[in-house]
Amino acid sequence: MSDAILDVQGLVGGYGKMTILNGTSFSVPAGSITTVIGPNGAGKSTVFKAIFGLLKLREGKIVFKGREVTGLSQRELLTSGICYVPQGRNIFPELSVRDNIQLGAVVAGRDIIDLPVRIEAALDKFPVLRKKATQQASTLSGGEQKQLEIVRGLLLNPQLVLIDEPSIGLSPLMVQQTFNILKELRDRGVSILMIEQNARSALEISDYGIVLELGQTRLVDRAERVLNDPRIGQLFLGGAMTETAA
Amino acid sequence: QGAPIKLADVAELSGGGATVGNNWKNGIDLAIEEINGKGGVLGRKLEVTHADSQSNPGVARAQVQKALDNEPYVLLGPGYSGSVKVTSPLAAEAGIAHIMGGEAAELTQGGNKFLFRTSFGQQSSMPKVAKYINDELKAKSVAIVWVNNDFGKGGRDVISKEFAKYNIKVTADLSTEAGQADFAADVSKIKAAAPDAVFIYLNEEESARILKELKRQAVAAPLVGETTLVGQKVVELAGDAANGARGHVGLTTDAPVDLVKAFREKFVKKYNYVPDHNGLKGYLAIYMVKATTEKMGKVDAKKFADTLHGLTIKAASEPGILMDVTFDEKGDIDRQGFLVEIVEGKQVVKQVLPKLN
Amino acid sequence: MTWSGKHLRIALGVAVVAALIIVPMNFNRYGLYILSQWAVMTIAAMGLNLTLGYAGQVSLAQGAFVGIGAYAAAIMTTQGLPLVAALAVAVALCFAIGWILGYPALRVQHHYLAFVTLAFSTLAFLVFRNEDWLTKGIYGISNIPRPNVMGFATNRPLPFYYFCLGSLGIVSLAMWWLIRSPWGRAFVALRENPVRALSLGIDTRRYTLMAFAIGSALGGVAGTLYAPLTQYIDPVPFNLSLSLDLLMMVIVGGSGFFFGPFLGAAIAVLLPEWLRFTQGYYLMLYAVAVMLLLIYSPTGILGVLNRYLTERRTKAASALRAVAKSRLETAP
Amino acid sequence: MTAVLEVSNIKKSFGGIKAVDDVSFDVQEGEILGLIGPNGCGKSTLFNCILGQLAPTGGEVKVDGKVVTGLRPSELNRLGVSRTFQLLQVFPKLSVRENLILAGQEHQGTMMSRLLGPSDAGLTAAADQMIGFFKLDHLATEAAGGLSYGQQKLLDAAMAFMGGPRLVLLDEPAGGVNLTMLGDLKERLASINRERRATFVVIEHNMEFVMSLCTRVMVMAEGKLLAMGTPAEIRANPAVVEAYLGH
Amino acid sequence: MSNLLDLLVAGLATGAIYAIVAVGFTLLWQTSQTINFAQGEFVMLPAFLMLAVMHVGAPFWLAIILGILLSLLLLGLGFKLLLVDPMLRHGVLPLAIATMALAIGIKEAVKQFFSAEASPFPSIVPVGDVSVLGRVVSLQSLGVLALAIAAVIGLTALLNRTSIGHQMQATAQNPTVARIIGVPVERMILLTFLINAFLVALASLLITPIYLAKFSSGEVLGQAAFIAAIVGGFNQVRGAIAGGLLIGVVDNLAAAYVSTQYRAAVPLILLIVIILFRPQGLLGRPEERTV
Ligand SMILES: Nc1ncnc2c1ncn2[C@@H]1O[C@H](COP(=O)(O)OP(=O)(O)OP(=O)(O)O)[C@@H](O)[C@H]1O
Ligand SMILES: Nc1ncnc2c1ncn2[C@@H]1O[C@H](COP(=O)(O)OP(=O)(O)OP(=O)(O)O)[C@@H](O)[C@H]1O
Ligand SMILES: [Mg+2]
Ligand SMILES: [Mg+2]
Repeated sequence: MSDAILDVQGLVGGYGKMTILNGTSFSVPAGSITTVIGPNGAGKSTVFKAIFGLLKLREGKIVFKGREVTGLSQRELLTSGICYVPQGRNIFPELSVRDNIQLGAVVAGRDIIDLPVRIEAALDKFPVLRKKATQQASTLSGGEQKQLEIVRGLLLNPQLVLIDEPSIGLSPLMVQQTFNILKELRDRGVSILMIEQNARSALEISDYGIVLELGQTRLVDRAERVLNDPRIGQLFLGGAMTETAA
Repeated sequence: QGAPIKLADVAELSGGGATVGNNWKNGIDLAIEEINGKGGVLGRKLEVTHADSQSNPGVARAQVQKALDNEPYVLLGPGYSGSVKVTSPLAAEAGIAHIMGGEAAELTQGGNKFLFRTSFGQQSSMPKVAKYINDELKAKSVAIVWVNNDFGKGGRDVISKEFAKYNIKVTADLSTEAGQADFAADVSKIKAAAPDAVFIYLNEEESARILKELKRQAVAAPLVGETTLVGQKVVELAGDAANGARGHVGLTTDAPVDLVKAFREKFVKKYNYVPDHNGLKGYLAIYMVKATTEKMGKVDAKKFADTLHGLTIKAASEPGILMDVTFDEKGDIDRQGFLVEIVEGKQVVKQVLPKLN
Repeated sequence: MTWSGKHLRIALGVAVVAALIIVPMNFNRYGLYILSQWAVMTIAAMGLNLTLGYAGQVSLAQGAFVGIGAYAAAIMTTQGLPLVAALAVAVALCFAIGWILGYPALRVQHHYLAFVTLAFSTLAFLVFRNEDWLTKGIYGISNIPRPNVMGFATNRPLPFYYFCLGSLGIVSLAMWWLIRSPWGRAFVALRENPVRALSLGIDTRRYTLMAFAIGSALGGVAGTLYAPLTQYIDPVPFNLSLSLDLLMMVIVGGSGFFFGPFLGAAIAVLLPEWLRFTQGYYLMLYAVAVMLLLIYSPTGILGVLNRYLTERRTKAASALRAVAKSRLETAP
Repeated sequence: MTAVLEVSNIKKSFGGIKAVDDVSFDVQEGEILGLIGPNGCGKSTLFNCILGQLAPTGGEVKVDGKVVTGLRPSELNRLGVSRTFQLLQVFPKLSVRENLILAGQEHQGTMMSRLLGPSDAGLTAAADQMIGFFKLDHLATEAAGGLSYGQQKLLDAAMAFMGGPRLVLLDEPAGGVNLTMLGDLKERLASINRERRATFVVIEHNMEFVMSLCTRVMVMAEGKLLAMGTPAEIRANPAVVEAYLGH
Repeated sequence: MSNLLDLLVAGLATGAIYAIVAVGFTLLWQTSQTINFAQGEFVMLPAFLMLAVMHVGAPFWLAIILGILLSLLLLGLGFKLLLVDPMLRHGVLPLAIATMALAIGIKEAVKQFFSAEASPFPSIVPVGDVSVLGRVVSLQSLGVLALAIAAVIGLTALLNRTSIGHQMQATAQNPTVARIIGVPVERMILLTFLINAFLVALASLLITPIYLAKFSSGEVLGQAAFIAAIVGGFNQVRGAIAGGLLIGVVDNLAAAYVSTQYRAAVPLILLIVIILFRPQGLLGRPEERTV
């Protein structure tokens, strides 16, 4: 196991008085894809929000590249190399598709000289978006909006990508495409922390798997071991899905 | 040295009538300061509470009720005729004299024995204006521009009847809004009607604006109005567009009377601006209280109204009243009036309309 | 809600009602007038709270409906007709006009709807002012009689206050029933997510119109009480600023909360009176107070309370989670 | 067998874009029809046109042989047609239980009886049963807006069943739902389908789900109908593999 | 005919005034979803600030500069920090109500600390008339119109063409997401309020010589701006110009050809028709798709 790029230690926090995270701890090895799985409402998205400073923590700390980043602003986190693609619908509905994408590079501002080139490259991977570049973002279909978010999120040169259920709403082809992009990123040394309910395909491309339940880490292991763990399969991966169908 | 004499004032301190109410209030405060400075009335100081009616009759009623619950000597205000109408029955019921600023004709025609004006009602000022338009200007047709509130509408209704008596035709009858800024459409209507004279009955600021617009559209007919058309305030705001405007003035700080001039100086010194006629009304209200009380020789709220009816107060003996004045049985006022014209930014008195008796 | 909590609430309710009945007995005329005004404004604000707070339809016309009710009462009772007849006419009229005013809401929302209702409000004011033959125009209608209720004259301030309070009581009960009924839930659905509501068989069109019509009718009820309260009406009090005041009452009290209008109206009617001792500064202070209140709790006074209650509920939910968690941990 | 839903020549364009381009198909009573296709091919738009949420540019929709084009979504719903949404659509400030009661109440009694009757329209028991099934018990009194993504998705699906519909159009019900829960969901759909002869049309990108649940699958591409057949046929169709499934 | 032209030009002059107040109004909406019911008072106040500075003996030019700075401080920074920040997250209405209270507060403060009287205000545009379409128009009106147009062009360019503008829009449409992608949300909102404060200060400078400095003059302006913004299309800055001019013209024509008594209602009713047929306003964008 290589050095951890992100270290999450004993997070406790939640919404209002409600505690969702009960001492969540794990670490993300540098240059890997790590996938978090768990039942609905386990607190997966909440962990991501906590890492990205969107949730006030009561306890615990977050260490990125050896430096504590707990409580930093989103802007600071972005400049230090973390990017975050949240779950759900996160676009600017009244702006055009292209403007939405360009906003992804706000932090870098004029530092990125090759921004147009990068946008073009991203649009090559998601050709639908190129076709609709001037359309208002709200008119995109659900899956197209998700693609837009992914492109926007990856526009900078992040060292760590937090990506929350990218496959929701994407067609199988696009899921493959997205996972390929993530693999490419990993191969370039970028670390990826991903949440997925589409757990089988996700774990297949992952190096590590984390199982989260009731706000606690239940298991951290190499991805294939998680995938093949019979109890995990029973509890979180729907058992043998195809068999129950008759 | 007895306990202070309590007066209660309810006025339009905020809302649409704020300018009216604040002038009234300042006039009152000035007079009280003067009187108390000289030892008060019958050796007792005057004390006033001001309450805000928010220019809303409902609130005025509540405030008057509150004021009356404290059993004041005399009730002062409000200035809006509508508010006076709601509140005067309360004062009458409590048997308290009620000195107010409203000018609507009907206020004193309901037989209320406790209500008193501080200025001419429209029923006495408008006939003078109509007479002037007929006799001096020999107009056969007029345009009327009025502000659509109880003040403007009241004046317009009275003068329309007067015009009818003289067989003067009203060729344009234009209602405008309080606070209106753009008079282009109104003036172009006046132009189209081509009247022999224009009667303007608006508040000071709107008067200034319409005068500017009349000048811009080069309306040549003589412009006639009331205090609110020819006051110093209008001249200040309208500049040379005010030249040539004429009007009847019952109560004005520009009156060629030394006492009035002195009042104006005192007021400007204290408040830093030239008051309109409402400032005078408030000031006079307090001196009415003083003169009446001194006439009675005691502070007697029950007898106050009776005493003021039919009373004549001479400026010679009570300088604060500024000009000789007589109150009739209805609570209406009789006093000298003026016909003035603005000439090169100055009010010039063309005619003095003497007191009737 | 626990057993004791429920009883506590009932006890509190009874205490407040008793206080509203007993305490004012030795109030002077002014105090009674202000309290009556509070009751009347609460009714009007309750109507707006239904339209805006529950159903989410912005309306800047509630003041106009109060005006329509007031004129109906003034015109009819000065002609010698009883106030109940005026009430019936006012409610019917406001309901019908409110229903019609609801139609634009089917096409436009938010600020556009605000504009349409604002325009209506202006128009109503101009009709009150300009149609002399009906409303006596700017001079207003005076000598409006106060009603006899079941043989009791309400000319004196105290009986009239009880009359207003009783009306408020009846309206509150009806409103409480309405809000708790499936209709109330449908109104909230309209506010929260009209698209989803529509796909669940909720006839958003009919409920929108209903929300407008019922809310406006309550404005009419308030108006029929307002006229005999002041005994004189002219158009000025029913201009746009009354609508804005009512809006302020709803928001400051807590929009979408049953008791919001009671508190909002109390703030709007009573607070300025309490501040009167500061003379010229009272409106300024009132404005500052309203701003501070909203800064402290943007969801209105009841929003604070609600926050507190939600916290208690989440504590209970946390407990449930903890149980689930311990079950999981002891599981084989 | 009778056709519950007949869609003929439905078209919908936005400006110049033909989002749905002349699509026709029938759904038989008791059938579970899958609807798949690449992102942006017009699936959701087709649903919206069928349900009256959007006015189609052309074409006709029949439910139980009766023309319903031009009806409003609420009217359709009361004919027994309900739906779920792709993007989260719940009533965020209402509790989970209230959400469900709301979903069923317009199917109980009349306007008047709903005003005068009990405040829950007699649905608390039914709502709690639904809550139990979707394993949302500990969330019953919580505001729906505070639920996690998957939980809201489940709530949305639960709402579609509260009125006892005959035909349900589900737009990506599985997105974000945990696999174990998804297995349950599938069983539930299958059992409702069996017991009440309710008919489903399901948009979904989860192939395991679609292929194991549906009796027939329809594929759209660029607004047009590309293929229709049994799951096995679709899986083997090269055009579908090319446009949608990938290798 | 010449009468009609007269009215048209007069309407445009008044409309330009409404437009200039409406511009800032739509800007606040577009970039922070703020409905500022105190916008009229915002235009009224700077003139008084300048008068106050002149009162202590400063020359006019210094008063202008100080007045603008004070506006930036009070109506920009102060407004944003004290009122908008705590409420922005809680939807449109609480903030709208708070601005209503603010309007009362400003009015009362001016009345209390300055005067309830109207006072004249010096004009920075030379007093004089020019002839437009054969009718006399004051240079002041032209100045107002010029500023309104300049403001709209400038703001539209800023919002649609620059990164800052996009960030402002992003902030308004979804502040949480904007934050996530690193938009300095606070700074964007502040910038918006500063721009608005600057605009109202300029507007005040140009309008007050026409409207006179008076505590209540914001009432008419604020309402007209609100209406102009809606008619023009709330989500487009350039809509404010169209809306403002239209209101000015329709108002004059209504007064001349329909009824002065119903003057205030005629344009509103006409505009309702526009709204019902074009719910997004004249130049507005249609609202986004909902499902
Ligand atoms: N905004 C919120 N307010 C209150 N509670 C919330 C909020 N968001 C989430 N929760 C609660 O926190 C818990 C964890 O939510 P979270 O979104 O982290 O789940 P998750 O693991 O991401 O689930 P999913 O797989 O469905 O996305 C849930 O039980 C949910 O009810
Ligand atoms: N209001 C609109 N204006 C313009 N184009 C629109 C509008 N609504 C939808 N579209 C376009 O119509 C097409 C179909 O969209 P739709 O949402 O039906 O796709 P979908 O098949 O459901 O895709 P997904 O699988 O991503 O949900 C898309 O290309 C979308 O951009
Ligand atoms: Mg999640
Ligand atoms: Mg879709």
